[in-house]
Amino acid sequence: MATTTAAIHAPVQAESGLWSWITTVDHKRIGILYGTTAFVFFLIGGLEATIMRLQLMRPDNTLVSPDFYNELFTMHGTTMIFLAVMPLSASFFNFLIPLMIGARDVAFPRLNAFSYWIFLFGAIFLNLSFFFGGAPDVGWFGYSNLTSKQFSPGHGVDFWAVGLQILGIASLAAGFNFIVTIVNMRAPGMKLMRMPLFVWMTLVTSFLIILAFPVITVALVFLLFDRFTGTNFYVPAAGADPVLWQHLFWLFGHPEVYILILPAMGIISEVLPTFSRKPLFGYPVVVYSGIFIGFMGWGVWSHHMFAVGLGPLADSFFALTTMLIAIPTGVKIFNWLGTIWGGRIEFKTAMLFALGFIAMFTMGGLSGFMHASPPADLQQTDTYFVVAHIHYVLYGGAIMGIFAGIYYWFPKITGRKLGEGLGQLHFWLNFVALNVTFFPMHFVGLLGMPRRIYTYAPHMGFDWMNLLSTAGVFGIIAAVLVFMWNVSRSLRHGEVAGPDPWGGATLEWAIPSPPPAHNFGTIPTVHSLDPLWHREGPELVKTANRIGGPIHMPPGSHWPMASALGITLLLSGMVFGWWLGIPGVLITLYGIYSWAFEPCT
Amino acid sequence: MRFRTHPMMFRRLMAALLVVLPLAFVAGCSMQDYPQSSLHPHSNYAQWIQTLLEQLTFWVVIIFVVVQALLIYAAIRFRSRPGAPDPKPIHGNTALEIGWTIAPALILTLVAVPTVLTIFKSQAPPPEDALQVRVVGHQWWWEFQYPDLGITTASELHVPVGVPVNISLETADVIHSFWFPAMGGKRDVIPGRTNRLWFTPSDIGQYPGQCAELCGTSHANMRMALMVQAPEEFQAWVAAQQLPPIEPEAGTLAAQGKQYFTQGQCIVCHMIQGVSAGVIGPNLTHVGSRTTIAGGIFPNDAADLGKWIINAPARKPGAKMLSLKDMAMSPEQVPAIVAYLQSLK
Amino acid sequence: MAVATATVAAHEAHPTSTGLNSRKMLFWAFLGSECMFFGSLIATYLVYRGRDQVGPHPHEILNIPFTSVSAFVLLMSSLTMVLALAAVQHGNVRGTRIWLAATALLGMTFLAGQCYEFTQFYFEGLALQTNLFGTTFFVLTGFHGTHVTVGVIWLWTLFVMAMQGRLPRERALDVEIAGLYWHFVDVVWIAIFTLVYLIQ
Amino acid sequence: MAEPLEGQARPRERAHPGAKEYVGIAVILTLITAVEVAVFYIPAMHPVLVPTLLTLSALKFCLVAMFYMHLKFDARLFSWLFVVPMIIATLVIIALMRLFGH
Ligand code: HEA
Ligand code: HEA
Ligand code: HEC
Ligand code: CUA
Ligand SMILES: [Cu+2]
Repeated sequence: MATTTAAIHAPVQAESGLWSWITTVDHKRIGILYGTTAFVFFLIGGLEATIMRLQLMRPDNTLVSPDFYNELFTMHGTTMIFLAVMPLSASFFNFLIPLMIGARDVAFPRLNAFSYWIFLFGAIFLNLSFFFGGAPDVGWFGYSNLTSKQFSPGHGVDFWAVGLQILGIASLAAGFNFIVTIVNMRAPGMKLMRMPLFVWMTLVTSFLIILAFPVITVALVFLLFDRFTGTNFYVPAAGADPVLWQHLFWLFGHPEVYILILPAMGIISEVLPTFSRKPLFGYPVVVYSGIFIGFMGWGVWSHHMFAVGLGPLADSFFALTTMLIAIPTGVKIFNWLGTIWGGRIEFKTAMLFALGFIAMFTMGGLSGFMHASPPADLQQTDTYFVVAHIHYVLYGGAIMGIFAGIYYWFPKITGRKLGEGLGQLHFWLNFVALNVTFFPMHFVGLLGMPRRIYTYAPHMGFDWMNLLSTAGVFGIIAAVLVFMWNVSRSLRHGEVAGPDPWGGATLEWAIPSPPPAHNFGTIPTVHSLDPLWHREGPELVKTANRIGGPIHMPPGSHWPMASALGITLLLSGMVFGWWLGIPGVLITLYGIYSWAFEPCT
Repeated sequence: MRFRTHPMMFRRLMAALLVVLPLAFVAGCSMQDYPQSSLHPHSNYAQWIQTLLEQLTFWVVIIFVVVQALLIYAAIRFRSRPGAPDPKPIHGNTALEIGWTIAPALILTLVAVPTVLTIFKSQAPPPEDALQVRVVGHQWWWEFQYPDLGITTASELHVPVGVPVNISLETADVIHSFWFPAMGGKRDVIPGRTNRLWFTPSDIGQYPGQCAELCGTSHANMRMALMVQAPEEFQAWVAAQQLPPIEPEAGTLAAQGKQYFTQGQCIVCHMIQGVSAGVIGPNLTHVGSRTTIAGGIFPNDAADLGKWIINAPARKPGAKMLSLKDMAMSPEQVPAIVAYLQSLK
Repeated sequence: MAVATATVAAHEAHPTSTGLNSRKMLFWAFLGSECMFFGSLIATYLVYRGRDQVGPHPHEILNIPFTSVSAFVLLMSSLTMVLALAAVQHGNVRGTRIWLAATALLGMTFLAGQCYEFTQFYFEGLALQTNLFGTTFFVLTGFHGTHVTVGVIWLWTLFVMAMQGRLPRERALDVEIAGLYWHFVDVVWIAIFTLVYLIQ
Repeated sequence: MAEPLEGQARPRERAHPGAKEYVGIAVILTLITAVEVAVFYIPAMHPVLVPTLLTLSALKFCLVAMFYMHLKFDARLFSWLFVVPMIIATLVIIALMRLFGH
């Protein structure tokens, strides 16, 4: 391998054109790819939700067939979790982590590109099921033995299991990459306890990813073996216990919900200080509670299984561990309140979403706390009360946090601000509509409406509350449309932002918007948690923008994309036919070897 | 387009959420309007849960109000005003941190203790004198057996008031979940396992219930009813169920129906004591005594029974009963079969 | 994940915040992740132990002497692996080649043993579908075998590089990381051998 | 590509042991394996079979991880990256076995 590297002299000119996007290894571009793709899937997941709500608008409705309804909520849950919220978070990781820690890129840029492509292919594969004999219809946690060949003879479950495996590869690759990036690529002086909170939450999330995904991988491998080779992992007749699936799934599933929320918590921990003009209150405590939540998340999984009948001892154990998580989460909430307390709060859209997050997430967290008490949960589980809980934490929490992040960092990404007026409209529409949609679900659940039913009888008293929920969705749609309009308008006509439109404290605000390909002209040295708010600030900005010497950036590569394609073909052969495996294997091997031996500096 | 955000909007909204909605809700809330409500306990078990839920709700509402109040207060009080000085960069406060760790921990204890007590109380072994019921979940209907009484029925569970009922739960296919909200929490029905649940109904009445775990196409149509009866009434019901099926008088439409029934394929799946021995579908020995059929989704009248027999899967998606056409029977036979089934009181 | 490790990151040449090599760090994180992977497989095996409805049962079929030998072979391949690493670190080209080949060959011996074991079991009436023991046993040990296979391919790749003179002392890390993988696979077998074979 | 020399790249790592130590460890590992198999065949040991085997194999595990994988000599961070998941995995295995009544 050549020892002389062609030193590219900065500023590096960004290339353009489709091929440059396919071969890009620039974390910022990959972040944008992640974000736009995930947003499309958010719309698809929302469309599925809208159809469900229309079906539930009134009793005995016949808009969709029961089987299609089952496909809708399965794909809605799977899409929102794996194809919308996780990749939206990944988009923030990608765009921001190197900027926030003062790096030129992530530790493994091509692995990063690989993550994106395999996510994209996996997502497309999963959704192809709609056109090839029916989407999965067993719920997003696909309890066995309903998923067995006997009870789900079609290909839906195969699409689901293989699709999740492919997506798992993407998440794992990203998880490893961000762990190493954060631990190893920090600018000089950026000690762990000087990392922005978002970086910390990314680190915790990445650890959760690399430890939780192997478990579901194994659970899905069992399922695929059962379905394709006739093994007995979940076959009761052979003495197996289908509850094993539940344990393995929730062993993954509960850490997964923290994978969904911690990034959003990280985002608002950046937004709140900026718009309160005050540093984050109790930074170390917020960091530790985040770590503690991540760790505790491993000891609570059976709270999803209280109805299984695990016995009073196990129920009590998991109830107590679950309740315990309320403490570190509460600590975060109170520290956020401490942050705005005594501040000078500017109600920019990003800040509204961050405040809305606190309000709505608390709501969702408290209904979660009610679930944590097994006797109470036995009335609530598998009813709309759970649906209310998950949407307050996921929509009111994760999605609102992500919107806060979009408004906050849009100027950094595009160089222009999002329109503030439309933003405020977006927020209020969204805030009201989400409560109209999801608040009644608490009651309709307590009043006895189970989840995952495509219809209900007229005399049950569920009618008007369901109608209200359905009406609320149109508010959400309106809000999302306002947002989309805002984005498309602001991309062209938005106010030019400059490097630091909000007076942020962290490194990404030291450099131009959008940042140059190499991010920092010279990697600055950091002396504090919020460097731009300190006396070092102006000096640091100067350093960050001064080109100190030759900069070399890794060249683009199409091998990550090729490898991702190969792996997807290989695995999708399980559904489409073994012959697909042949090009799959060939492309994969060729891609990986070419990638491994490709000179990259 | 510019929108001025007034903090008042926020406050009013929260006030509306907090007070108006729940109040409106409680006002209009009664068992009649919400027959499947989990907030109207009619058994000891449901009552224990209700008590616990009230404590939980109490604390949760307090925490909710405190957090939202602090949030709204801070948002208003500390909004940026022209000329306001730069805020002091406070980095934290140890006393506060300890305080807001301990306060939730205390509340947590106050909730955890009754939680654990209720877990053990409600999962204790049932009283000796309990009525034994064996429940079997099927895609998509419930089978009820009284092993000590020799009764098998479907979709409607009869129990006497004030007597503990000990239910053992099994499934013939996939996981279901057994749930009568008025009687208490649900319990999953899992292949290869026998689950248990017991409660003592405290009030006479009819309570709807429903399968609560996704179990395939007609999960939504897997309903059932609990008939809590006065002891005499229950005894009468038992006595009637224990009788052999009524033999239709020769020459009647019902007798004709019986002939169709036994000559057709119905007997492959359905049991009528002394007549047929199928076990795939519900036991029809006393089907005429039920108020509903097919997982409680249709009234048990001649019209619905007829439509059901003609094409069950068309009436209930996925139903694992053949349509008349697939059984090579003709619609002309239906009125007779219906008459026969209705005669099986 | 071999992909990741074979990748030479653009920034590797730069000093890192911890002074630790990024690839090696990624690899340790990967092994952490693998712990959860094999942990789930082993948990399943243990949870299902003794629940079979039909035979054959473990004690009727497991061949302890045979597997002791193959476990020993794998253990020794760990020794040859570190010797290969020591060789490459000292710039000992011949040693590198010899020990890499030895490790790969020992690995292949282990795999051959596993193939033999599997076919033997099959003829004695234990297939993947026979009972829970067959199901969990074959999938657990099969996944371990797959890992060994990947390791063998990796080792031969390094061997070819060594033969071509493309594995100088400066690339000792490539061997070290392959070694980490190899030892991990060995360590997993230590656990499997004890939990599956010896503690029946 | 110029990889920094070993020593420079890893300021916090002590030098790895050499071939002699490696062979020494291998001898110990062999002995432990022999003892394990022996224990398995000695009927008198059966009451303590499980704890003995678990201890011995844990010992082997540690020896390989510490010496062959150099955890004893490399940076602490690597040990954490490996040991914490190990612990979680072990706890999960134990918890699942308890939950399934073993
Ligand atoms: C973003 C995702 C997310 C988050 C963060 C949470 C957070 C929590 N969840 Fe939730 N949960 C889900 C997503 C999430 N959940 C999903 C998707 C499901 C359903 C899956 C399915 O079935 O499809 C689910 C289901 C679920 C169940 C199972 C319900 C059932 O099916 O029967 C339970 C039971 O215990 C539970 C509990 C909790 C608890 C205790 C928390 C805690 O972490 C919350 C902690 C927060 C607070 C409590 C509020 C703030 C705290 C204070 C202000 C301090 C003071 C408070 C107290 C002392 C109480 N959740
Ligand atoms: C992050 C996760 C997430 C998010 C954001 C949402 C968002 C929404 N969810 Fe989702 N939901 C889940 C995760 C999520 N959900 C999960 C995990 C389940 C359980 C699944 C299961 O049981 O297996 C579930 C289940 C679930 C149910 C229960 C189904 C059932 O049990 O029968 C319902 C019912 O109302 C529902 C509704 C909604 C609605 C109305 C939204 C809305 O907020 C959606 C808002 C978005 C839009 C409406 C899109 C906006 C724009 C347009 C549509 C414009 C169109 C334009 C173009 C296409 C160009 N969800
Ligand atoms: C292939 C099996 C099968 C055959 C043949 C069959 N049934 Fe059924 N039957 C079922 C099943 C299964 C159900 C329960 C369906 C459900 O509720 O989902 C059922 C339900 C019923 C019910 C409702 C019972 C209740 O209490 O809910 C009636 C009445 C009935 N069948 C009558 C008949 C008659 C009459 C025939 C013959 C003409 C017949 N069945 C043939 C399987 C069968
Ligand atoms: Cu049975 Cu749902
Ligand atoms: Cu959970």
